Amino acid sequence: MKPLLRVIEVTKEFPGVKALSNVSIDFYPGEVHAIVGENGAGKSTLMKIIAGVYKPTSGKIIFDDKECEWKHPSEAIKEGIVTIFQELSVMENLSVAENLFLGSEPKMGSFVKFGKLYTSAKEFLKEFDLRINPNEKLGKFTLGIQQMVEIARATYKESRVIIMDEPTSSLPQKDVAKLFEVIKHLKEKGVTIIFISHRLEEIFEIADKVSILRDGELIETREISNVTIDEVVEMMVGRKIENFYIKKTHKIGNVVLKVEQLSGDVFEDVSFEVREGEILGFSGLIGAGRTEIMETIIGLRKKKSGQIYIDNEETEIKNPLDAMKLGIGMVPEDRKRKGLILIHSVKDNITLPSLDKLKKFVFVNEKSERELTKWAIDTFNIKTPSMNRKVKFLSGGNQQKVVVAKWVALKPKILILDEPTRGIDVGAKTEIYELISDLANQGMAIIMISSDLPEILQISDRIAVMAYGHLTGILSSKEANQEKIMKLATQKEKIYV
Amino acid sequence: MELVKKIFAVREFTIFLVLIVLMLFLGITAKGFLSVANIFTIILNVSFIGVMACGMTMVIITGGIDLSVGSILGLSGVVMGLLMHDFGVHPLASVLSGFLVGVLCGLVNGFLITKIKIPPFISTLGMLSIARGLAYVLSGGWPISPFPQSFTIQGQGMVGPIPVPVLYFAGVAIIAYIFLRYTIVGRRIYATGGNLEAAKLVGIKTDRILMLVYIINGLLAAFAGFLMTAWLGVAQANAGQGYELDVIAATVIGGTSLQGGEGTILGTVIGAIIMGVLRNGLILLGVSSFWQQVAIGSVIIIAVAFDQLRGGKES
Amino acid sequence: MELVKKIFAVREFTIFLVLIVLMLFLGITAKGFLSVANIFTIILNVSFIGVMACGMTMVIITGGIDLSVGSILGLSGVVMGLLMHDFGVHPLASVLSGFLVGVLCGLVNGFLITKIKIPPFISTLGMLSIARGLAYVLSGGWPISPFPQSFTIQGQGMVGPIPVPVLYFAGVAIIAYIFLRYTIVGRRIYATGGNLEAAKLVGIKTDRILMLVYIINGLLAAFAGFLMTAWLGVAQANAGQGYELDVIAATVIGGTSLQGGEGTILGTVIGAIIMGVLRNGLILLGVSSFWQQVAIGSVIIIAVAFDQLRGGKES
Amino acid sequence: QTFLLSPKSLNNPYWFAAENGMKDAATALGVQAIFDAPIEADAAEQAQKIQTYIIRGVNGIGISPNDPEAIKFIIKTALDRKIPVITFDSDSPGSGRYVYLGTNNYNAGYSAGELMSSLIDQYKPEKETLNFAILTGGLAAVNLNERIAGFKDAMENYSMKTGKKIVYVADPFPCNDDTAVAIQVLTDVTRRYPNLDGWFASGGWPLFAPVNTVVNALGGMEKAQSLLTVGFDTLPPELELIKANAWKGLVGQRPYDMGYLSVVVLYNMYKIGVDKTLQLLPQVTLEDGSVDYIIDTGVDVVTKDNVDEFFEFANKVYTKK
Ligand SMILES: Nc1ncnc2c1ncn2[C@@H]1O[C@H](COP(=O)(O)OP(=O)(O)OP(=O)(O)O)[C@@H](O)[C@H]1O
Ligand SMILES: [Mg+2]
Ligand SMILES: [Mg+2]
Repeated sequence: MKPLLRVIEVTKEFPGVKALSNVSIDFYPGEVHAIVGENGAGKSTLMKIIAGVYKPTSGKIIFDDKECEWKHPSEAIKEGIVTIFQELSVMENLSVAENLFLGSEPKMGSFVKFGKLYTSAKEFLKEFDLRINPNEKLGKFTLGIQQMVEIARATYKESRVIIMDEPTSSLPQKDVAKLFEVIKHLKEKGVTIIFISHRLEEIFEIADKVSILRDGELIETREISNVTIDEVVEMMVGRKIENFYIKKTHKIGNVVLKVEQLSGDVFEDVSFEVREGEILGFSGLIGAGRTEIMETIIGLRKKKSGQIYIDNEETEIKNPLDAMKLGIGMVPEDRKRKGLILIHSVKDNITLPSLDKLKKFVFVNEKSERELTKWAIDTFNIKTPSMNRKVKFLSGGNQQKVVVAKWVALKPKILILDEPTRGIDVGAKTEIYELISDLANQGMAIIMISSDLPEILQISDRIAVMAYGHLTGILSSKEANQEKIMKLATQKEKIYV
Repeated sequence: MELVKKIFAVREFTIFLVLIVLMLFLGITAKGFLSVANIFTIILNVSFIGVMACGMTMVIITGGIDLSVGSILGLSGVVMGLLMHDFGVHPLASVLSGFLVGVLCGLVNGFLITKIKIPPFISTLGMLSIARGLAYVLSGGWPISPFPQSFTIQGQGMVGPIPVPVLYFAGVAIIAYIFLRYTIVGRRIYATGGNLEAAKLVGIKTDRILMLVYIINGLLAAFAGFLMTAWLGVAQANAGQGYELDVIAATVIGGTSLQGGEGTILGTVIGAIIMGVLRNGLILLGVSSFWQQVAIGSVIIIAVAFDQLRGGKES
Repeated sequence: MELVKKIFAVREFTIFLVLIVLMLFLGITAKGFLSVANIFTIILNVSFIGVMACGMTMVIITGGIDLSVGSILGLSGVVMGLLMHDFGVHPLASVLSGFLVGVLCGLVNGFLITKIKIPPFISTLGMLSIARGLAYVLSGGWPISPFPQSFTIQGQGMVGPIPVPVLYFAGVAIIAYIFLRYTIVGRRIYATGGNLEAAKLVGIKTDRILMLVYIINGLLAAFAGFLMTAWLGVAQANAGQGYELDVIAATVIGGTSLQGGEGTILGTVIGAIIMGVLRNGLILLGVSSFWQQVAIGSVIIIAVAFDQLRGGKES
Repeated sequence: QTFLLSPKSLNNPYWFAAENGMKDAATALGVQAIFDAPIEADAAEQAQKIQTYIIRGVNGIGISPNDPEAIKFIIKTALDRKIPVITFDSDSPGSGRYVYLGTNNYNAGYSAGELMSSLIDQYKPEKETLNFAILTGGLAAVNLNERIAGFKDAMENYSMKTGKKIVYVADPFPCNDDTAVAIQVLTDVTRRYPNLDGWFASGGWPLFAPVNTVVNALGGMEKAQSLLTVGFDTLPPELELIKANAWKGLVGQRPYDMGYLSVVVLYNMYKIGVDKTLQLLPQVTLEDGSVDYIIDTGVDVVTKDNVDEFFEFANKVYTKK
């Protein structure tokens, strides 16, 4: 069989960084080809070159035996190369339906056929099991849903190649399964799928081949059937990783945060507590309301009823500043919207929450600022040419590390982490687990939301499970397993309209 | 009940309510306000700003701004005037040449913004200065008149009780409404304003959209220049000076967000009419000229505050 | 080599280069341009705009805009003038009262923006109208003068070859520079403009930051009103009319992004001086006023384009 | 030798005549003359522009100040550098300028009031109460405010003489020096006050529009003819209005003469010295007994009776050369 898409000796340089050097990969029709590598290895850059977003510094792309020099992403799309980008490309100001069909709206002459648009959108959403109103603005929904819409949009288009750059980063298992069904279906039609994920189990479940990138170089392309996870990891990191994270037990102390019968817009009657030195995991399906609970606790959203106790004292938290004063910090799920100031430097982002600690009279102490940043870059292994680099020029995973780092640097009493390992590579994940575990050992109370079941099982002392706005159960780590969690996560019917 | 709710949910509803309240108030207190002739005079007076505001709405939806509309109005008016008056060109040809000038100015704006990546505020500020300067250079600052009647009738004529410029304004608004609301290109304008990067990634040629929008805006500014010149019967280099703020105000009062991605022509038209009603009404009320400015500023703020309060509830 | 690279990397460098090229060109072609007296005249001429641009930089860094600065300048000048002239209040007390007026206007702007959530463009547009109207109401349209010498000396005096307003401008710029660049609050201003939501989440009281920034801006507009009134020796209700666009232009030419989150006082000062150099140089070159407008518009665009081309390389 | 004349603004065709006068004089004398100002009237910008010309180097300056006070500092700067300064069209008393050339704006306004009085006698002799509206450019324009003050004083005198009541329906309506706005204001106000007897325009803005535009704004020909209307300046389009009987009277200053004479005076100051020049000029003794040099260029009062005399001259001087 002839390859459909060939990447030949592609090199890409950014100022100060060589993102890709001499990478050559062939993609065949009907195969699922995974690309793996550490954060900043160059995966997204390669995809953007194929999709016509970047021009390679040298090398070429051959598609269907023709050399292509895309001037604009639309040209690649016209040829049938459709991409789900790592940084979501949805329009929050347009309706769900319009987002679904963006760029390929049903039309009559130059007019949009709105009737058709909404009816097909409805069918489509049903197919993906998304119970949302297609007339609503997409901006109203959480990241997980936006990601599903983006996936749906890509699969709807007539395509010959679909690139999926970390499509599952904020999807829970159920939706991942859904996506895999779709992928299998596409594969049967002969579509080539390029699939990127940091969840290696997924790769082994769905991919036919895997290409490993390290520091912008292609290490190898292998059939998935004759390679093991350990080998892949070794090739990614360039050395053997012996000690995967092994769960440690922490000394658990007094209750620091207690939530009683808390209700908000999309959740009801939620009660739980966290103790010093404890890691409380939160699991559940997309839109279960986990994010909203946490945002309510830190005062970003208004609560409807219920009480919050810190150190056994009832508190009113009206805004995040109150929360911070009480020692609560939160790593938000949506790094672009809530976590980072993309146009500011790595340093400015990391030190922002800690400014009060770094002050000299009313001035910023720039020396301690640099020290703190250096500590964070080393600890989290953030790949950046300098601490003054704007965050927007970092790879997705490295951006995520910056968000986590800026909160850890503050060392709050209670740390809420909402999908903290979204898009972070295996090696770095292990380090983050270690770090979280250390923090707990130092007495910090930690709440961690994650849609990654193995992760949650691995790290938590207890696991709270949410379903459709209700807390359906809290399991201790000993009794918890995947089946039990899934069962709790699908228990209730939805409460939102 | 459902219907009422639906009406309330329409984005333009509150601002429309503001307009109605304002008109009722003036109808009761200001003598002659609610006469047919007065109403049409108000719309006539805002038709120039209104036409430009339709283009501005599109520009602002893409997240941009165009400060040069007043100057384009002036320049295109002068060009039309000179051609007709000094060179004896046929009125129709002169008007079309004036439009061409508007399109060219828009093209340059679009080019600077998309290709040279100069922020819209700066490129159009530069154009504001350049187009105005050219208008002065061409006319030497001298008012240009008279014009053939076939030309002035476009501004001074009446169809029944309705002044012709009002009809042109209505025409422009309706076309713009349909264009933005129902066509593919219209929807892409929203998409571009909602998230430029993302729009590019899903294959929308955002540069073309932006180009188009600034060209339309230039054309509509020239169209306003045509209407104003025909209405006044004289072309002057300083025509339209400072109108950009009025045009943008009409647009924003009508609910278009300067962040981009949001806004409708219906809202803009209502916004423009509110401005006209205010100006006219305050004169009719006999408010002193000194206090009028204070009143206009306050009402603009109150109108938008009112809209905000409703909007606030929604989100 | 390293040093050269570093200098090139400074954001303000290109715009500074533009200034230098412009000055060299004018120094060669325009008689008397490079004399000490002329240089200080240029800075004197831009000192009013420059002082306001320092405040505007902060406002724009937060992602806002303030259109009311010109009106605040006019109103506070009138208030100072009336107190001194009509009520015989001590000059110092009068000036402080004028500052208070500026602070109040800024406070209202800030309140409307943060509490009522009216977009900055509209709230300050309303304030533009209101403050200007009040200036007319208070003064009745008549110029107010004369003033005691202890007052006018602040605008007309010289320290060696340096006009006093230039010293004030320098003082304001230096304080603003240190404030934005080195203090915690300064950092928070950038953060608020860079990403409001993210800033809120780290416990920054963004509302307070915004309030503060509009108040500072109002104060600085009043300060410019003080300087201008003292310099002219007369307070006029229409002083500063239309300056908002010049002030914003100076800021944006200096590299401050209207998207918020970016900008420096150094850049703004250079931007303001470029505008002054242009105005002055074109007169010295003997360019006609009409062509001057065309030239100013073009140079603004070219300056920013040049900056953009360098910036483009970076990303 | 180069002389600078700085009018208030460049966007008012009124100044063309001054510029033409200046040019004719400069040609006759074989000197350079520059006519420059901010495009829109602005006191601070005018001062800044003149300051730049002082640095550039000129041999004499004629100024029509936007504000009599705001220009004093600049005049002093020029005088300190031995550059003679005169004022034209508008004065800046006490500034140290050597000569003022022109009609006092207050007096010109007063003439307009007298013209209006005669119109009342002519057209509405039996009416006891008369309602007037005033149109102005900007509410803070000093020269316009002076004209309005002169107009009102003349009307007041007339009122005292005849016992008629003069009512102003509102404060002056500003049009921002914008013809379109001026026409809109004319329309709105004329409709709002049906019993309006007349209009006083302190400048020419609405009158630059063609006859039928103005007639429409005034509510039709019949209505227009029933209104007592007095405006400023005598530009050709304004004269057309008088001819068409759509507007009743105009008071024009003589900008051509001002421009011409300004250059002549400045030239003499340069050639034979300031003192000798002043000796040639008529002296005026002010109320406080001091001596000043004021050349009154007078005003033209135009009505339909004498409009024809002005046409040719107006067409000659009010053209851009
Ligand atoms: N637009 C850009 N400008 C400058 N540098 C960039 C840009 N985009 C990416 N880079 C750099 O190129 C390198 C590769 O980034 P890329 O996004 O391809 O990594 P990735 O493999 O997708 O990582 P992740 O798993 O974190 O998404 C990184 O060092 C990144 O900092
Ligand atoms: Mg990536
Ligand atoms: Mg979530």
